[in-house]
Amino acid sequence: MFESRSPRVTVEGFEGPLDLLLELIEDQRLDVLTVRLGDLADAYLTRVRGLVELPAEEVASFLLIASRLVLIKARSILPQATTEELASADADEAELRQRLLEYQAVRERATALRARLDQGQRAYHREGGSPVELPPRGGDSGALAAAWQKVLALARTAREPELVTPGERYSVEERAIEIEELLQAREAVSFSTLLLERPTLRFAIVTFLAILDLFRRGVIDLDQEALFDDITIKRRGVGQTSE
Amino acid sequence: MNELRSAIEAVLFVAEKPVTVGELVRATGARPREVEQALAALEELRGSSGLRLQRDGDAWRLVTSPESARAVTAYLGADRLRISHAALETLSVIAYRQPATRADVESIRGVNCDQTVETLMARRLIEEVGRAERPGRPILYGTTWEFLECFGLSSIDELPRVLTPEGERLDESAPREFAEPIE
Amino acid sequence: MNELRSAIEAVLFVAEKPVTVGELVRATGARPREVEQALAALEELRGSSGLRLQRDGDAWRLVTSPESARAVTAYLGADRLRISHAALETLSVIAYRQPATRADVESIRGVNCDQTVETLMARRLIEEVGRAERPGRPILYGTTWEFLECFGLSSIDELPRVLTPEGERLDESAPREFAEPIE
Repeated sequence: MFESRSPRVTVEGFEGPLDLLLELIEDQRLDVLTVRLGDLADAYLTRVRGLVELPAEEVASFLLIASRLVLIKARSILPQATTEELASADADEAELRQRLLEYQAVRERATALRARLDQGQRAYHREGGSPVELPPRGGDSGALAAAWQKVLALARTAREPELVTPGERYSVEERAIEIEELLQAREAVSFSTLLLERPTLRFAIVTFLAILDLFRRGVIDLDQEALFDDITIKRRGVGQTSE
Repeated sequence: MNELRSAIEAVLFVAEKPVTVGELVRATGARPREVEQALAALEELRGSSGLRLQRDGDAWRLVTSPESARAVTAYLGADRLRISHAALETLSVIAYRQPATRADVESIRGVNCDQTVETLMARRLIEEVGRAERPGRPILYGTTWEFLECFGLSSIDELPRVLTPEGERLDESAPREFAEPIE
Repeated sequence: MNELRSAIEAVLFVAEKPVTVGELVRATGARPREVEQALAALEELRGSSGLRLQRDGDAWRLVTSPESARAVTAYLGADRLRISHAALETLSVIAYRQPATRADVESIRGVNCDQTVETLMARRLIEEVGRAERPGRPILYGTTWEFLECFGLSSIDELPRVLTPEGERLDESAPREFAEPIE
């Protein structure tokens, strides 16, 4: 009933970024407790890139996990990393691992609950039909009105998603190709330029993921003068030998 | 207690009306003879508990034991409308939108309402008032005079008004397909 | 069966909603301690019948036994509960940590849970149980009687334990009263 109306939040079987990460760990027969999470950054970005369409509401959290993985990895492999940076990468990794452990337990609990449902061993309560023949009395019309209000509120929230028009659809892969083509024409472009005038959150995030992906594949170089400055995206190899 | 006896007891427990041996046969998959034996055993077993098996022709039901009548009456007491939250919600849909079909209730509440409709019928808080003019000609339900009496209303017009958070009248904003809005 | 036990069983049978120990005390005239002992005895006695006692905090009700589910489902013609995996994950966070806020669920699952919470509310598997004492006073959710019923549990204490050692550790480290935000 309600479920048939609700929008699909699952993308190709993934329930979210933690689900995807956990799946990667399980795929590679690694243990959540011991795996080096940064090592999974490449695999994670590859899978995100492969997702045809990221769900609008979830995309920010996919991005968050992706960028944290990249950060953990970057900090741990950069030769100039300071002790502080390494400690910070460790703390990040520990926090993310803790979240994965909690989520793993939740998944197992959900599976255990599913097993109970599948067994069909539910209970039923008695709705009424009281064997004592007493005419009802003492109904509270205020409680009736409150019940009605609640029912309507529920009916309304349950239908709201239908009113939301599905946003534009960009895949990370399409956006990456676009950016790559753009960089054939001009050797560098700023992140803000790529975001256009008034980006939707979704567009901004897909663009950012595409850039991460291009960087990972060695297609582009990234430059940022200072924290929070605009990012400059350059075709790899451009810079020293500018045309 | 054996499995068949338990199953029969459970079915009698949830049933809103007396259950025939035929219905018990269909529900349990046992043979009529086995069902009858189990009923007899259950009747004996139940003799010393708070519940009794009552036979009405071919049909059976569970009722409270006479010895427990005092506690039951004390519990039900003056405030006799012991009604579940689910039943109250179903009643509110029917009261505010009447006449309404089961499908109307389900489309608003989002869950199956057969049980609660039966309860409300058994309590005579709602009744059949006709058939909707559409495929399947589903039953239309409305509230009864017992409903008015129970809630201390002199007419349906006295139902409390309900406001949405936005302040608009809900009974106006919720379109009704088959009946007039309650003014 | 003794008289008090019978009386309690009869009251639970006619009640259309869960009955508190206090209500049972008033209905039977027995002392709270006696009522509790009788409930415990009844719970044990009912273990082998078609009916079970279900408990949520201080309130009790009578339901059918999980073993009889097949016959009851056949009799009622009830639908099986269909629930998405996402909704089940949200439900398990709320069930094991209750009370829990949407933010608790989101911080564990890593995704927005508005839709699944609405679905679970519409199916009456969870309900609002209060507000958290912290900025924004977010709604706290807990599971319902319907939840216990759908999963055939006598009480929240019967929730299945997870299998991994890490999971067990988490189960222990997150006691049920734990209502703090997950940081």
